[in-house]
Amino acid sequence: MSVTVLLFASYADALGTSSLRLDLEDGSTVRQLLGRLRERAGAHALPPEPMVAVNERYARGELVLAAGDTVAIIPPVAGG
Amino acid sequence: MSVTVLLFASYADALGTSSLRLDLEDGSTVRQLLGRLRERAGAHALPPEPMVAVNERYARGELVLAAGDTVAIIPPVAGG
Amino acid sequence: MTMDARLVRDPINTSALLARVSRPSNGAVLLFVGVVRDVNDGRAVSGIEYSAYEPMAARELGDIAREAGKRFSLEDIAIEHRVGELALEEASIGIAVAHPHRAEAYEASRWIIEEVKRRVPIWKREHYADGTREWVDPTRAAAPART
Amino acid sequence: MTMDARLVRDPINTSALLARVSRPSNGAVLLFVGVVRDVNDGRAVSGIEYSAYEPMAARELGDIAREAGKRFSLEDIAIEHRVGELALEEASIGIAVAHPHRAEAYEASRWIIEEVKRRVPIWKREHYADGTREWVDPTRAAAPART
Repeated sequence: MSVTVLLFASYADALGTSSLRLDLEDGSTVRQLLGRLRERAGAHALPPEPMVAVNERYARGELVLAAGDTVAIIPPVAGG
Repeated sequence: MSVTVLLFASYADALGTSSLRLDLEDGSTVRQLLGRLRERAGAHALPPEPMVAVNERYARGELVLAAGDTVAIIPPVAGG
Repeated sequence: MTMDARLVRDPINTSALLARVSRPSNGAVLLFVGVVRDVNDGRAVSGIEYSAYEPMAARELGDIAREAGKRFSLEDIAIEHRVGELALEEASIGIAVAHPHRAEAYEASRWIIEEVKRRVPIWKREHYADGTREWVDPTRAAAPART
Repeated sequence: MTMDARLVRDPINTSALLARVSRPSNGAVLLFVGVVRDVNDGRAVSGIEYSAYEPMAARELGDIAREAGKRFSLEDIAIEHRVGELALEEASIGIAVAHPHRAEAYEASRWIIEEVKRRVPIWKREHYADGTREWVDPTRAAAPART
Protein backbone atom coordinates (compact mmCIF):
# COMPACT_ATOMS: atom_id res chain seq x y z
CA MET A 1 0.00 0.00 0.00
CA SER A 2 1.06 3.59 -0.53
CA VAL A 3 1.03 6.42 2.01
CA THR A 4 1.97 10.07 1.81
CA VAL A 5 4.63 11.37 4.19
CA LEU A 6 4.80 15.07 5.05
CA LEU A 7 7.94 16.69 6.46
CA PHE A 8 8.20 20.14 8.00
CA ALA A 9 10.72 22.73 9.12
CA SER A 10 14.07 21.21 10.15
CA TYR A 11 13.00 17.69 9.05
CA ALA A 12 12.09 18.94 5.57
CA ASP A 13 15.46 20.71 5.39
CA ALA A 14 17.34 17.59 6.50
CA LEU A 15 15.61 15.17 4.14
CA GLY A 16 15.53 17.65 1.29
CA THR A 17 11.78 17.44 0.67
CA SER A 18 8.53 18.31 2.35
CA SER A 19 6.52 15.44 0.90
CA LEU A 20 7.15 11.94 -0.38
CA ARG A 21 5.34 8.66 -1.06
CA LEU A 22 6.27 5.39 0.58
CA ASP A 23 5.15 1.92 -0.45
CA LEU A 24 4.68 -0.25 2.64
CA GLU A 25 3.45 -3.75 3.30
CA ASP A 26 -0.22 -3.88 4.22
CA GLY A 27 -0.67 -3.64 7.99
CA SER A 28 2.47 -1.60 8.55
CA THR A 29 2.59 0.58 11.65
CA VAL A 30 3.78 4.14 12.15
CA ARG A 31 6.95 2.70 13.70
CA GLN A 32 7.62 0.60 10.62
CA LEU A 33 7.11 3.63 8.41
CA LEU A 34 9.66 5.53 10.48
CA GLY A 35 12.08 2.63 10.01
CA ARG A 36 11.72 2.93 6.25
CA LEU A 37 12.11 6.67 6.41
CA ARG A 38 15.40 6.27 8.28
CA GLU A 39 16.92 4.59 5.24
CA ARG A 40 16.88 7.91 3.41
CA ALA A 41 19.70 10.44 3.24
CA GLY A 42 19.45 13.11 5.93
CA ALA A 43 17.24 10.96 8.18
CA HIS A 44 19.83 11.13 10.99
CA ALA A 45 18.11 14.45 11.84
CA LEU A 46 15.05 12.53 13.07
CA PRO A 47 15.00 11.80 16.82
CA PRO A 48 14.42 8.21 18.05
CA GLU A 49 10.70 8.86 18.54
CA PRO A 50 9.50 11.86 16.56
CA MET A 51 5.95 13.09 16.99
CA VAL A 52 3.74 11.79 14.22
CA ALA A 53 0.27 12.72 13.01
CA VAL A 54 -1.82 10.42 10.85
CA ASN A 55 -4.51 12.20 8.86
CA GLU A 56 -3.95 15.33 10.94
CA ARG A 57 -4.28 13.65 14.36
CA TYR A 58 -1.40 12.78 16.67
CA ALA A 59 -0.75 9.02 16.58
CA ARG A 60 1.37 6.48 18.45
CA GLY A 61 4.03 4.25 16.95
CA GLU A 62 1.87 1.13 17.10
CA LEU A 63 -0.94 2.61 15.01
CA VAL A 64 -1.62 0.48 11.93
CA LEU A 65 -1.67 2.50 8.74
CA ALA A 66 -4.13 2.21 5.86
CA ALA A 67 -3.59 2.79 2.17
CA GLY A 68 -3.82 6.48 1.33
CA ASP A 69 -3.04 7.71 4.85
CA THR A 70 -1.20 10.99 5.24
CA VAL A 71 1.56 10.67 7.80
CA ALA A 72 3.13 13.90 9.04
CA ILE A 73 6.43 13.81 10.90
CA ILE A 74 6.21 16.66 13.37
CA PRO A 75 9.37 18.45 14.58
CA PRO A 76 9.26 19.97 18.06
CA VAL A 77 6.52 22.57 17.80
CA ALA A 78 7.38 26.20 18.49
CA GLY A 79 4.16 28.14 18.10
CA GLY A 80 2.73 30.69 20.49
CA MET B 1 -5.70 68.25 69.79
CA SER B 2 -7.81 68.33 66.66
CA VAL B 3 -7.87 65.78 63.85
CA THR B 4 -9.79 65.56 60.58
CA VAL B 5 -11.95 62.50 59.97
CA LEU B 6 -12.89 61.50 56.42
CA LEU B 7 -15.85 59.24 55.68
CA PHE B 8 -16.61 57.54 52.38
CA ALA B 9 -19.33 55.69 50.52
CA SER B 10 -21.74 53.86 52.86
CA TYR B 11 -20.10 55.33 55.99
CA ALA B 12 -20.54 58.87 54.68
CA ASP B 13 -24.17 58.08 53.91
CA ALA B 14 -24.76 56.60 57.37
CA LEU B 15 -23.14 59.44 59.31
CA GLY B 16 -24.52 62.11 57.01
CA THR B 17 -21.18 63.72 56.21
CA SER B 18 -17.94 62.96 54.43
CA SER B 19 -15.70 65.00 56.71
CA LEU B 20 -15.67 66.21 60.30
CA ARG B 21 -13.28 67.47 62.98
CA LEU B 22 -12.80 65.79 66.30
CA ASP B 23 -11.09 67.21 69.39
CA LEU B 24 -9.23 64.46 71.22
CA GLU B 25 -6.95 64.30 74.21
CA ASP B 26 -3.26 64.39 73.32
CA GLY B 27 -1.89 60.88 72.85
CA SER B 28 -5.20 59.42 71.69
CA THR B 29 -5.08 56.30 69.53
CA VAL B 30 -7.03 55.37 66.41
CA ARG B 31 -9.14 53.08 68.59
CA GLN B 32 -10.03 55.95 70.94
CA LEU B 33 -10.97 58.10 67.96
CA LEU B 34 -13.29 55.34 66.75
CA GLY B 35 -14.86 55.24 70.21
CA ARG B 36 -15.62 58.94 69.96
CA LEU B 37 -16.97 58.53 66.45
CA ARG B 38 -19.39 55.87 67.69
CA GLU B 39 -21.15 58.44 69.83
CA ARG B 40 -22.51 60.08 66.68
CA ALA B 41 -25.86 59.39 65.04
CA GLY B 42 -25.60 56.78 62.29
CA ALA B 43 -22.40 55.28 63.67
CA HIS B 44 -24.06 51.88 64.11
CA ALA B 45 -23.16 51.40 60.41
CA LEU B 46 -19.47 51.10 61.37
CA PRO B 47 -18.23 47.56 61.92
CA PRO B 48 -16.37 46.69 65.15
CA GLU B 49 -12.98 47.17 63.50
CA PRO B 50 -13.24 49.27 60.36
CA MET B 51 -10.18 49.78 58.18
CA VAL B 52 -8.53 53.10 58.95
CA ALA B 53 -5.91 55.16 57.15
CA VAL B 54 -3.94 57.89 58.87
CA ASN B 55 -2.49 60.47 56.50
CA GLU B 56 -3.30 58.18 53.57
CA ARG B 57 -1.62 55.05 54.96
CA TYR B 58 -3.40 52.08 56.50
CA ALA B 59 -2.99 52.14 60.29
CA ARG B 60 -3.74 49.88 63.27
CA GLY B 61 -6.00 50.71 66.20
CA GLU B 62 -3.08 51.25 68.58
CA LEU B 63 -1.46 53.98 66.45
CA VAL B 64 -1.09 57.19 68.45
CA LEU B 65 -2.46 60.20 66.60
CA ALA B 66 -0.90 63.64 66.32
CA ALA B 67 -2.55 67.03 66.04
CA GLY B 68 -3.60 67.74 62.48
CA ASP B 69 -3.69 64.10 61.36
CA THR B 70 -6.18 63.10 58.71
CA VAL B 71 -7.95 59.89 59.68
CA ALA B 72 -9.94 58.14 56.95
CA ILE B 73 -12.46 55.47 57.87
CA ILE B 74 -12.38 53.04 54.96
CA PRO B 75 -15.45 50.96 54.08
CA PRO B 76 -14.83 47.57 52.45
CA VAL B 77 -13.07 48.47 49.21
CA ALA B 78 -14.67 47.44 45.93
CA GLY B 79 -12.34 48.60 43.19
CA GLY B 80 -11.07 46.57 40.28
CA MET C 1 10.64 51.20 31.40
CA THR C 2 7.02 52.06 32.21
CA MET C 3 5.72 52.10 35.76
CA ASP C 4 2.49 53.88 35.41
CA ALA C 5 -0.64 53.77 37.59
CA ARG C 6 -3.43 56.29 37.70
CA LEU C 7 -7.06 57.08 38.31
CA VAL C 8 -8.87 58.32 35.22
CA ARG C 9 -12.23 60.00 34.59
CA ASP C 10 -12.33 59.32 30.85
CA PRO C 11 -12.88 55.89 29.28
CA ILE C 12 -9.87 53.58 29.44
CA ASN C 13 -8.08 53.16 26.12
CA THR C 14 -6.83 49.58 26.20
CA SER C 15 -4.80 49.93 22.99
CA ALA C 16 -2.91 52.82 24.54
CA LEU C 17 -2.25 50.73 27.68
CA LEU C 18 -0.83 47.91 25.54
CA ALA C 19 1.33 50.35 23.60
CA ARG C 20 2.76 51.78 26.81
CA VAL C 21 4.20 48.42 27.95
CA SER C 22 5.34 47.07 24.58
CA ARG C 23 9.09 46.94 23.99
CA PRO C 24 11.19 44.68 21.76
CA SER C 25 12.60 42.79 24.75
CA ASN C 26 9.14 41.82 26.04
CA GLY C 27 7.90 38.57 24.51
CA ALA C 28 4.68 38.41 26.52
CA VAL C 29 2.09 41.12 26.99
CA LEU C 30 -0.97 40.59 29.14
CA LEU C 31 -3.95 42.88 29.43
CA PHE C 32 -6.66 42.45 32.05
CA VAL C 33 -9.83 44.46 31.64
CA GLY C 34 -12.52 44.60 34.30
CA VAL C 35 -15.89 45.39 32.79
CA VAL C 36 -19.20 46.57 34.26
CA ARG C 37 -21.50 43.57 34.17
CA ASP C 38 -25.22 43.65 33.55
CA VAL C 39 -26.01 41.31 36.44
CA ASN C 40 -24.48 41.07 39.92
CA ASP C 41 -25.69 38.82 42.69
CA GLY C 42 -28.76 38.10 40.61
CA ARG C 43 -29.83 41.74 40.25
CA ALA C 44 -30.06 43.55 36.91
CA VAL C 45 -27.50 46.36 36.91
CA SER C 46 -28.01 49.45 34.74
CA GLY C 47 -24.80 51.34 35.58
CA ILE C 48 -22.07 51.85 38.14
CA GLU C 49 -20.41 54.67 39.97
CA TYR C 50 -16.89 54.44 41.37
CA SER C 51 -15.69 56.84 44.01
CA ALA C 52 -12.22 56.89 45.52
CA TYR C 53 -10.21 58.42 48.31
CA GLU C 54 -8.28 59.83 45.44
CA PRO C 55 -4.84 60.77 46.77
CA MET C 56 -4.54 57.53 48.72
CA ALA C 57 -5.98 55.39 45.93
CA ALA C 58 -3.51 56.85 43.44
CA ARG C 59 -0.64 56.22 45.83
CA GLU C 60 -1.75 52.64 46.55
CA LEU C 61 -2.02 51.93 42.81
CA GLY C 62 1.49 53.28 42.35
CA ASP C 63 2.77 51.20 45.27
CA ILE C 64 1.17 48.07 43.80
CA ALA C 65 2.86 48.71 40.44
CA ARG C 66 6.24 49.20 42.09
CA GLU C 67 5.84 46.16 44.35
CA ALA C 68 4.82 44.02 41.36
CA GLY C 69 7.88 45.30 39.54
CA LYS C 70 10.16 44.06 42.30
CA ARG C 71 8.32 40.85 43.01
CA PHE C 72 8.13 39.68 39.37
CA SER C 73 11.16 41.51 37.85
CA LEU C 74 8.69 43.43 35.78
CA GLU C 75 9.78 46.65 34.09
CA ASP C 76 6.62 47.50 32.20
CA ILE C 77 3.31 48.03 33.95
CA ALA C 78 0.46 50.37 33.11
CA ILE C 79 -2.65 50.48 35.29
CA GLU C 80 -5.70 52.70 34.92
CA HIS C 81 -8.71 52.64 37.23
CA ARG C 82 -11.76 54.58 36.23
CA VAL C 83 -13.71 56.76 38.68
CA GLY C 84 -17.08 58.42 38.16
CA GLU C 85 -20.15 57.07 36.39
CA LEU C 86 -19.75 54.09 34.07
CA ALA C 87 -22.19 52.53 31.65
CA LEU C 88 -22.57 48.79 31.15
CA GLU C 89 -19.68 47.17 29.32
CA GLU C 90 -17.33 50.05 30.05
CA ALA C 91 -13.96 49.14 31.54
CA SER C 92 -13.50 49.90 35.24
CA ILE C 93 -9.85 48.86 35.24
CA GLY C 94 -7.17 48.06 32.70
CA ILE C 95 -3.91 46.39 33.73
CA ALA C 96 -1.23 45.91 31.09
CA VAL C 97 2.01 44.14 31.94
CA ALA C 98 4.82 42.99 29.69
CA HIS C 99 7.78 40.76 30.42
CA PRO C 100 10.33 38.81 28.42
CA HIS C 101 8.53 35.61 29.53
CA ARG C 102 4.89 34.72 29.94
CA ALA C 103 4.95 33.02 33.35
CA GLU C 104 5.92 36.26 35.07
CA ALA C 105 3.40 38.26 33.06
CA TYR C 106 0.52 36.02 34.17
CA GLU C 107 1.60 35.91 37.80
CA ALA C 108 2.15 39.65 37.98
CA SER C 109 -1.15 40.52 36.32
CA ARG C 110 -3.11 38.29 38.66
CA TRP C 111 -1.25 39.55 41.71
CA ILE C 112 -1.92 43.16 40.73
CA ILE C 113 -5.68 42.76 40.32
CA GLU C 114 -5.96 40.89 43.63
CA GLU C 115 -4.00 43.63 45.42
CA VAL C 116 -6.14 46.33 43.82
CA LYS C 117 -9.28 44.60 45.09
CA ARG C 118 -7.76 44.12 48.52
CA ARG C 119 -6.38 47.53 49.35
CA VAL C 120 -7.06 50.40 46.97
CA PRO C 121 -9.65 52.70 48.59
CA ILE C 122 -12.24 52.73 45.83
CA TRP C 123 -15.95 52.08 46.28
CA LYS C 124 -18.57 51.02 43.86
CA ARG C 125 -22.25 51.93 43.87
CA GLU C 126 -24.42 49.85 41.62
CA HIS C 127 -27.45 51.34 39.94
CA TYR C 128 -30.16 48.75 39.46
CA ALA C 129 -32.75 48.45 36.75
CA ASP C 130 -35.47 49.07 39.37
CA GLY C 131 -34.08 52.56 40.09
CA THR C 132 -32.40 51.77 43.42
CA ARG C 133 -28.66 52.18 44.18
CA GLU C 134 -26.44 50.38 46.60
CA TRP C 135 -22.81 50.43 47.73
CA VAL C 136 -21.24 47.07 47.02
CA ASP C 137 -19.64 45.30 49.97
CA PRO C 138 -17.46 42.47 48.67
CA THR C 139 -16.90 41.15 52.20
CA ARG C 140 -20.63 40.51 52.45
CA ALA C 141 -21.01 39.13 48.94
CA ALA C 142 -18.39 36.48 49.75
CA ALA C 143 -20.34 35.13 52.74
CA PRO C 144 -22.02 31.74 52.14
CA ALA C 145 -25.30 33.10 53.57
CA ARG C 146 -25.51 35.34 50.52
CA THR C 147 -25.69 32.57 47.92
CA MET D 1 -20.98 33.14 22.24
CA THR D 2 -17.64 33.31 20.41
CA MET D 3 -15.51 30.25 19.90
CA ASP D 4 -13.08 31.39 17.33
CA ALA D 5 -9.58 30.14 16.51
CA ARG D 6 -7.65 30.69 13.33
CA LEU D 7 -4.34 31.06 11.55
CA VAL D 8 -3.84 34.47 9.98
CA ARG D 9 -1.37 35.92 7.48
CA ASP D 10 -2.10 39.57 8.25
CA PRO D 11 -1.11 41.37 11.46
CA ILE D 12 -3.20 40.49 14.49
CA ASN D 13 -5.65 43.22 15.49
CA THR D 14 -5.80 42.93 19.28
CA SER D 15 -8.64 45.46 19.61
CA ALA D 16 -10.76 43.35 17.28
CA LEU D 17 -9.96 40.23 19.34
CA LEU D 18 -11.08 42.00 22.52
CA ALA D 19 -14.26 43.20 20.85
CA ARG D 20 -15.11 39.67 19.74
CA VAL D 21 -15.21 38.31 23.31
CA SER D 22 -16.81 41.31 25.04
CA ARG D 23 -20.39 40.88 26.22
CA PRO D 24 -22.32 42.53 29.05
CA SER D 25 -22.30 39.34 31.12
CA ASN D 26 -18.49 39.08 31.07
CA GLY D 27 -16.89 41.01 33.91
CA ALA D 28 -13.33 39.95 33.14
CA VAL D 29 -11.54 40.10 29.81
CA LEU D 30 -7.99 38.87 29.41
CA LEU D 31 -5.78 39.32 26.38
CA PHE D 32 -2.46 37.55 25.97
CA VAL D 33 -0.17 38.73 23.19
CA GLY D 34 3.00 36.88 22.23
CA VAL D 35 5.48 39.22 20.62
CA VAL D 36 8.61 38.64 18.53
CA ARG D 37 11.53 39.48 20.80
CA ASP D 38 14.78 41.10 19.74
CA VAL D 39 16.91 38.63 21.68
CA ASN D 40 16.52 34.88 22.19
CA ASP D 41 18.99 32.66 23.95
CA GLY D 42 21.47 35.52 23.87
CA ARG D 43 21.36 36.00 20.09
CA ALA D 44 20.18 39.18 18.41
CA VAL D 45 17.04 38.39 16.41
CA SER D 46 16.09 40.49 13.38
CA GLY D 47 12.86 38.75 12.39
CA ILE D 48 10.90 35.52 12.53
CA GLU D 49 9.10 33.19 10.20
CA TYR D 50 6.30 30.90 11.32
CA SER D 51 5.26 27.94 9.22
CA ALA D 52 2.46 25.55 10.06
CA TYR D 53 0.96 22.26 9.04
CA GLU D 54 -2.01 24.44 8.33
CA PRO D 55 -5.09 22.19 8.31
CA MET D 56 -3.95 20.33 11.42
CA ALA D 57 -2.80 23.51 13.19
CA ALA D 58 -6.14 25.20 12.53
CA ARG D 59 -7.97 22.13 13.84
CA GLU D 60 -5.80 21.87 16.96
CA LEU D 61 -6.36 25.57 17.70
CA GLY D 62 -10.11 25.01 17.38
CA ASP D 63 -9.92 21.94 19.61
CA ILE D 64 -8.00 23.90 22.24
CA ALA D 65 -10.64 26.65 22.22
CA ARG D 66 -13.44 24.11 22.59
CA GLU D 67 -11.65 22.19 25.32
CA ALA D 68 -10.94 25.43 27.21
CA GLY D 69 -14.62 26.27 26.89
CA LYS D 70 -15.63 23.05 28.60
CA ARG D 71 -12.86 23.00 31.16
CA PHE D 72 -13.37 26.59 32.37
CA SER D 73 -17.06 27.18 31.49
CA LEU D 74 -15.87 29.75 29.03
CA GLU D 75 -18.20 30.96 26.30
CA ASP D 76 -16.05 33.60 24.70
CA ILE D 77 -12.66 32.80 23.23
CA ALA D 78 -10.87 34.29 20.24
CA ILE D 79 -7.44 33.02 19.21
CA GLU D 80 -5.33 34.13 16.26
CA HIS D 81 -1.92 32.72 15.42
CA ARG D 82 0.11 34.43 12.77
CA VAL D 83 1.98 32.53 10.05
CA GLY D 84 4.52 33.87 7.56
CA GLU D 85 7.23 36.46 8.09
CA LEU D 86 7.04 38.71 11.15
CA ALA D 87 9.06 41.77 12.09
CA LEU D 88 10.30 42.48 15.60
CA GLU D 89 7.55 43.52 18.02
CA GLU D 90 4.81 42.08 15.84
CA ALA D 91 2.35 39.76 17.57
CA SER D 92 2.73 36.05 16.84
CA ILE D 93 -0.37 35.10 18.82
CA GLY D 94 -3.32 36.83 20.42
CA ILE D 95 -5.59 35.03 22.86
CA ALA D 96 -8.67 36.87 24.14
CA VAL D 97 -10.95 35.24 26.69
CA ALA D 98 -13.84 36.67 28.65
CA HIS D 99 -15.77 35.27 31.57
CA PRO D 100 -18.14 36.58 34.22
CA HIS D 101 -15.30 36.12 36.76
CA ARG D 102 -11.57 36.76 36.60
CA ALA D 103 -10.24 33.52 38.13
CA GLU D 104 -11.56 31.47 35.22
CA ALA D 105 -10.33 34.02 32.69
CA TYR D 106 -6.75 33.82 34.01
CA GLU D 107 -6.74 30.04 34.28
CA ALA D 108 -8.20 29.56 30.82
CA SER D 109 -5.85 32.03 29.15
CA ARG D 110 -2.80 30.40 30.68
CA TRP D 111 -4.02 26.90 29.85
CA ILE D 112 -4.66 27.89 26.23
CA ILE D 113 -1.18 29.32 25.62
CA GLU D 114 0.48 26.28 27.22
CA GLU D 115 -1.60 23.93 25.05
CA VAL D 116 -0.78 25.94 21.93
CA LYS D 117 2.91 25.65 22.70
CA ARG D 118 2.59 21.95 23.44
CA ARG D 119 0.63 20.65 20.51
CA VAL D 120 -0.18 23.00 17.65
CA PRO D 121 2.05 22.06 14.68
CA ILE D 122 3.66 25.42 14.05
CA TRP D 123 7.39 26.01 13.64
CA LYS D 124 9.46 29.09 14.06
CA ARG D 125 12.61 30.06 12.19
CA GLU D 126 14.55 32.90 13.69
CA HIS D 127 16.48 35.27 11.49
CA TYR D 128 19.55 36.58 13.29
CA ALA D 129 21.28 39.92 12.99
CA ASP D 130 24.35 38.12 11.54
CA GLY D 131 22.29 36.91 8.54
CA THR D 132 21.87 33.27 9.62
CA ARG D 133 18.54 31.50 10.21
CA GLU D 134 17.64 28.63 12.45
CA TRP D 135 14.58 26.56 13.33
CA VAL D 136 13.84 26.95 17.02
CA ASP D 137 13.64 23.74 19.04
CA PRO D 138 12.04 24.51 22.42
CA THR D 139 12.85 21.02 23.72
CA ARG D 140 16.53 21.81 23.31
CA ALA D 141 16.29 25.33 24.70
CA ALA D 142 14.83 23.92 27.91
CA ALA D 143 17.81 21.63 28.58
CA PRO D 144 20.04 22.75 31.47
CA ALA D 145 23.15 22.27 29.30
CA ARG D 146 21.93 25.19 27.21
CA THR D 147 22.09 27.82 29.94
